[in-house]
Amino acid sequence: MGVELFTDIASQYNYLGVVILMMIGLYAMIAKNNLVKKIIGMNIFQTAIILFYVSTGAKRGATIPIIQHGHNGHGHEVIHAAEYINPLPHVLMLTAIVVSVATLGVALALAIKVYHQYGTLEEDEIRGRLRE
Amino acid sequence: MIWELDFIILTLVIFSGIAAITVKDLLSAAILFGAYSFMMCLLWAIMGAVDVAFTEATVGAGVSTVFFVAAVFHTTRNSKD
Amino acid sequence: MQNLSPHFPALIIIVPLIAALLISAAGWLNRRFCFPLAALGLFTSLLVSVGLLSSVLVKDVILYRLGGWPAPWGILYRIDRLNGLVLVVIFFVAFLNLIANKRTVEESFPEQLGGFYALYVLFVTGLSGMVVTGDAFNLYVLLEISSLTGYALIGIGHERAPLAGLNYLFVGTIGASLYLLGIGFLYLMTGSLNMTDIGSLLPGLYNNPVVVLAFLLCMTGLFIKMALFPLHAWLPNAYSFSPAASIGVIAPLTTKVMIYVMIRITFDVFTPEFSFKMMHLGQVMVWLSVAAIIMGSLFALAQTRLKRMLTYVIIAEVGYMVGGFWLGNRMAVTGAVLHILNDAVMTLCIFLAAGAVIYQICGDDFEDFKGLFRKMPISMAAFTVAALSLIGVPPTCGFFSKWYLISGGIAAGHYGFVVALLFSSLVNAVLFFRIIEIGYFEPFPEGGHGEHHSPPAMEIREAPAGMLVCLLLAAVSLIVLGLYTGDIVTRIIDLAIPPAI
Amino acid sequence: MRVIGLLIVIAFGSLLRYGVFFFPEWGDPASPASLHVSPHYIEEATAETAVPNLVTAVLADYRGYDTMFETTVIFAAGLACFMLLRVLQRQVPECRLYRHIPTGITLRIEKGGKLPTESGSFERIDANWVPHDLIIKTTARFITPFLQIFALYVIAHGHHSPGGGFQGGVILGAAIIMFAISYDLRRSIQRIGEQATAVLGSAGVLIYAGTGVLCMVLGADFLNYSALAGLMGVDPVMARSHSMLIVEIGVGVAVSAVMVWIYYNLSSAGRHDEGL
Repeated sequence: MGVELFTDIASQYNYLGVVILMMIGLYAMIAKNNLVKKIIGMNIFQTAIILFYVSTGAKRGATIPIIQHGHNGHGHEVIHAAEYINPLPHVLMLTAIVVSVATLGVALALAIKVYHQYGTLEEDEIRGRLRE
Repeated sequence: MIWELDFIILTLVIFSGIAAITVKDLLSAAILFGAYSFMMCLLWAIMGAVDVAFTEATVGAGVSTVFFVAAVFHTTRNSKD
Repeated sequence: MQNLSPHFPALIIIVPLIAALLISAAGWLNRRFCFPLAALGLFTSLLVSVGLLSSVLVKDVILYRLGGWPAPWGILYRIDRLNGLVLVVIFFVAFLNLIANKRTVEESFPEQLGGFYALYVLFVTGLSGMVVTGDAFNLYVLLEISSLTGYALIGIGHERAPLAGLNYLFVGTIGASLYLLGIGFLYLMTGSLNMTDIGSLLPGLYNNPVVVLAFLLCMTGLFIKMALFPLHAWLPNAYSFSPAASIGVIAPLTTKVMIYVMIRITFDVFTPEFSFKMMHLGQVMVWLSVAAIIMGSLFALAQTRLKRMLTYVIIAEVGYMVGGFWLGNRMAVTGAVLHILNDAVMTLCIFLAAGAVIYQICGDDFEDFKGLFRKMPISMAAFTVAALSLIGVPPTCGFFSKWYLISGGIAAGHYGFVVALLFSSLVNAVLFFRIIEIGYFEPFPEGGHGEHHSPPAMEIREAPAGMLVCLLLAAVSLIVLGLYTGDIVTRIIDLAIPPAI
Repeated sequence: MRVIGLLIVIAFGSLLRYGVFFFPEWGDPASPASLHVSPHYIEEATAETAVPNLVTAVLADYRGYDTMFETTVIFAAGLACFMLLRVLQRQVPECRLYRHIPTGITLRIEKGGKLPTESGSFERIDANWVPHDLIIKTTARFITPFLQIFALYVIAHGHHSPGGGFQGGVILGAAIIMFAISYDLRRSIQRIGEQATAVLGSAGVLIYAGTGVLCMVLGADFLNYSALAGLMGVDPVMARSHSMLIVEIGVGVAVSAVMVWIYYNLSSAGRHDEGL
């Protein structure tokens, strides 16, 4: 059982990295007390999903998705899909990175506003102040 | 795609992620988060996702860290946990 | 207008988007154009959505290729009766709320008028885009637009609004990211992003654990966004501290559109055969929504402030729709879809009435409602109509959707759901008659209105004209919807639900 | 909270870990993801849109509608930061610091006090002022033009090399942010005001949506660039490539303006007087 487990991990370690990063981000969002730490955890959670998407598009032995041969004359050799990496997840992840920065900006703006109101970024201190 | 390099960068990414969360000082957490994004950008580049690597470098390592530092500048640097 | 009709599906999103951009630019150049542009944008989209619904009634399904590329490669809009109906509701609610809250917005955001209206119209664009799109990833991007503008619209309130907005942001981002991960799993197994395309590729993979995991992830993400019972903690704070103008559009629409997205995904992406039979999740979901209904009603009873009580009523309403849908038989699903329509208009009417009352008496504790029927007769009348509809009294539309849900529950033999519905109607009756009784029978305190800062007795007059007109329009539409339930169901909803159920 | 967090993380992590067993082999070319839709993009993209960089082709043309809403997300974030943080009433800060340039003496003016009128050579500095650093200021002033030219290169060259509207727009915004950090926020707001960034932000997205509406007016579907062939006087395939460039420029303008706008609001917490 051990060898087969190892070869399975060796072949899928990228997806394991995704799961580990996602768990780090989720743990930080739930268990961390400081609001900025929660925002860092949220960002790690989002980049983990981006890592998952990009590794779905990876192909062993394929080059980057830019067709080079157009310059040496206009000979249209046949383009084989297996030679180039799948461009669709890259497009989707450009969107996801931009969305994560937008969410980061709004979250930091809200964190500054919360700080100006309660004087602290710690969740338990804020809850204490709310009870008064 | 050299999988050994990919494996090393992935472990570096996970370590900088854990460090960015556990360190107490928020400013160094922001800088560590910048390092985390930069490692992520290397990971994309190795996996052949060049456009995503470029975006992660500019947006993730660049502007997010500036926003984080600006926010920490207006709140506190020390955090309890 | 007729030569534009082939472009209606694209127009319905582009008109509000361009209106929002012009409003934001007008906010900086000169502020007088902000409100007219917003009203014009939403009114044209309302007309386009009505035109779209009428052409869908004729042509069953309208397909629109964005960018001219065929389906799995480009993004495709697929409009059938279900989302044609929800579109009309979205723009009706948004337009009415915009007109009603014109004065409150001008008083609370005098310099940032352009920014507020741009956020408002972008929020509506995000929602309507989510309803119309046929592409799973495009739905995620529009979900992010509507959530981001929603966080901002809630965060600009007073007192605890920023903290509530930040918590809503954290929970909402987890929900949206889980949905994205679910779509990623589906992409990993099928390689396509178009909903109907995935639906046609999936039948061979139903017993594959990755597809089951994708289904669970998508559903959990959507349950977080629609505040179903165990995942609802963000909603009460977020909705009770936000400004009146933004809550009038967020409360009626966000949860209902997320329920529509759940219906769209279970029908198109995971065909009903997989979602209802293979996953045998129905029992768990219906008991979960029974818990949602009961807990929502009990928490609503325990509240002393009106707005906070209404947020718990919304959580109970979400339980109606989710429970009705997961019962699985045709009657209950018709009830759930009809309830999306009715509940949006009911929530709009009750929040407009509450906003009008709170705008005048600056406080929403129950004692502030003493003797309001004499001082503010029209808004209290509309409040009563909305309350009757939420309880489920015949002429109003609330009764008919509850009737379908109950008969669906009986047909499915799930008496727990039926008992929960009746219990919740009784609790609603107690909730609203308590307020109406205070408003009608208690004498109006002559020496000022209780101890806190509300205006002296003489100054309380009826709400401004704009608010009243919209309030009456909403109340009348409740009754009109009730009367036309018959042919709404036969002509639109019955044909929208796939025959497999 | 810590224990609940651990429990959720362990439960959810093991669920996902169980799912990973059934994932197709990582990186194998026969996985369904690289067999169904993407071969069309790889094989036909250069023929249909004359753009070698497949990611830009898919980003701006096949799924151009997604990218329009992506730019709208960035614009909505800028709007949200403005609405949340911006304080529009002019508040006089409680203490202002001035430095006498020839001698380097700093004056601290309390609220209401005025600067001695005949002193022409005072410059205002931030409250927590940074030391008089000539090196950072000159290098920043020296680098900024090259950075902006590189940003324009990245936007324009998105067809052939990695890059495009987003990356170029962020670099353009970063050049202005670097200027605002190395000097001070007031000087940067004098050069590129808040009104300019806000209007440019919406103008960028309007360029994108306007190209789409133009295609609709010319009778094709929304964002179907081949309809612009008549307008541009080229064959439909080249028309797609040129209109993708127009769209990338719109995205670059919008993203750079909004990044600067968010920085102005975040770094000064809405008061726009003393930033980083």
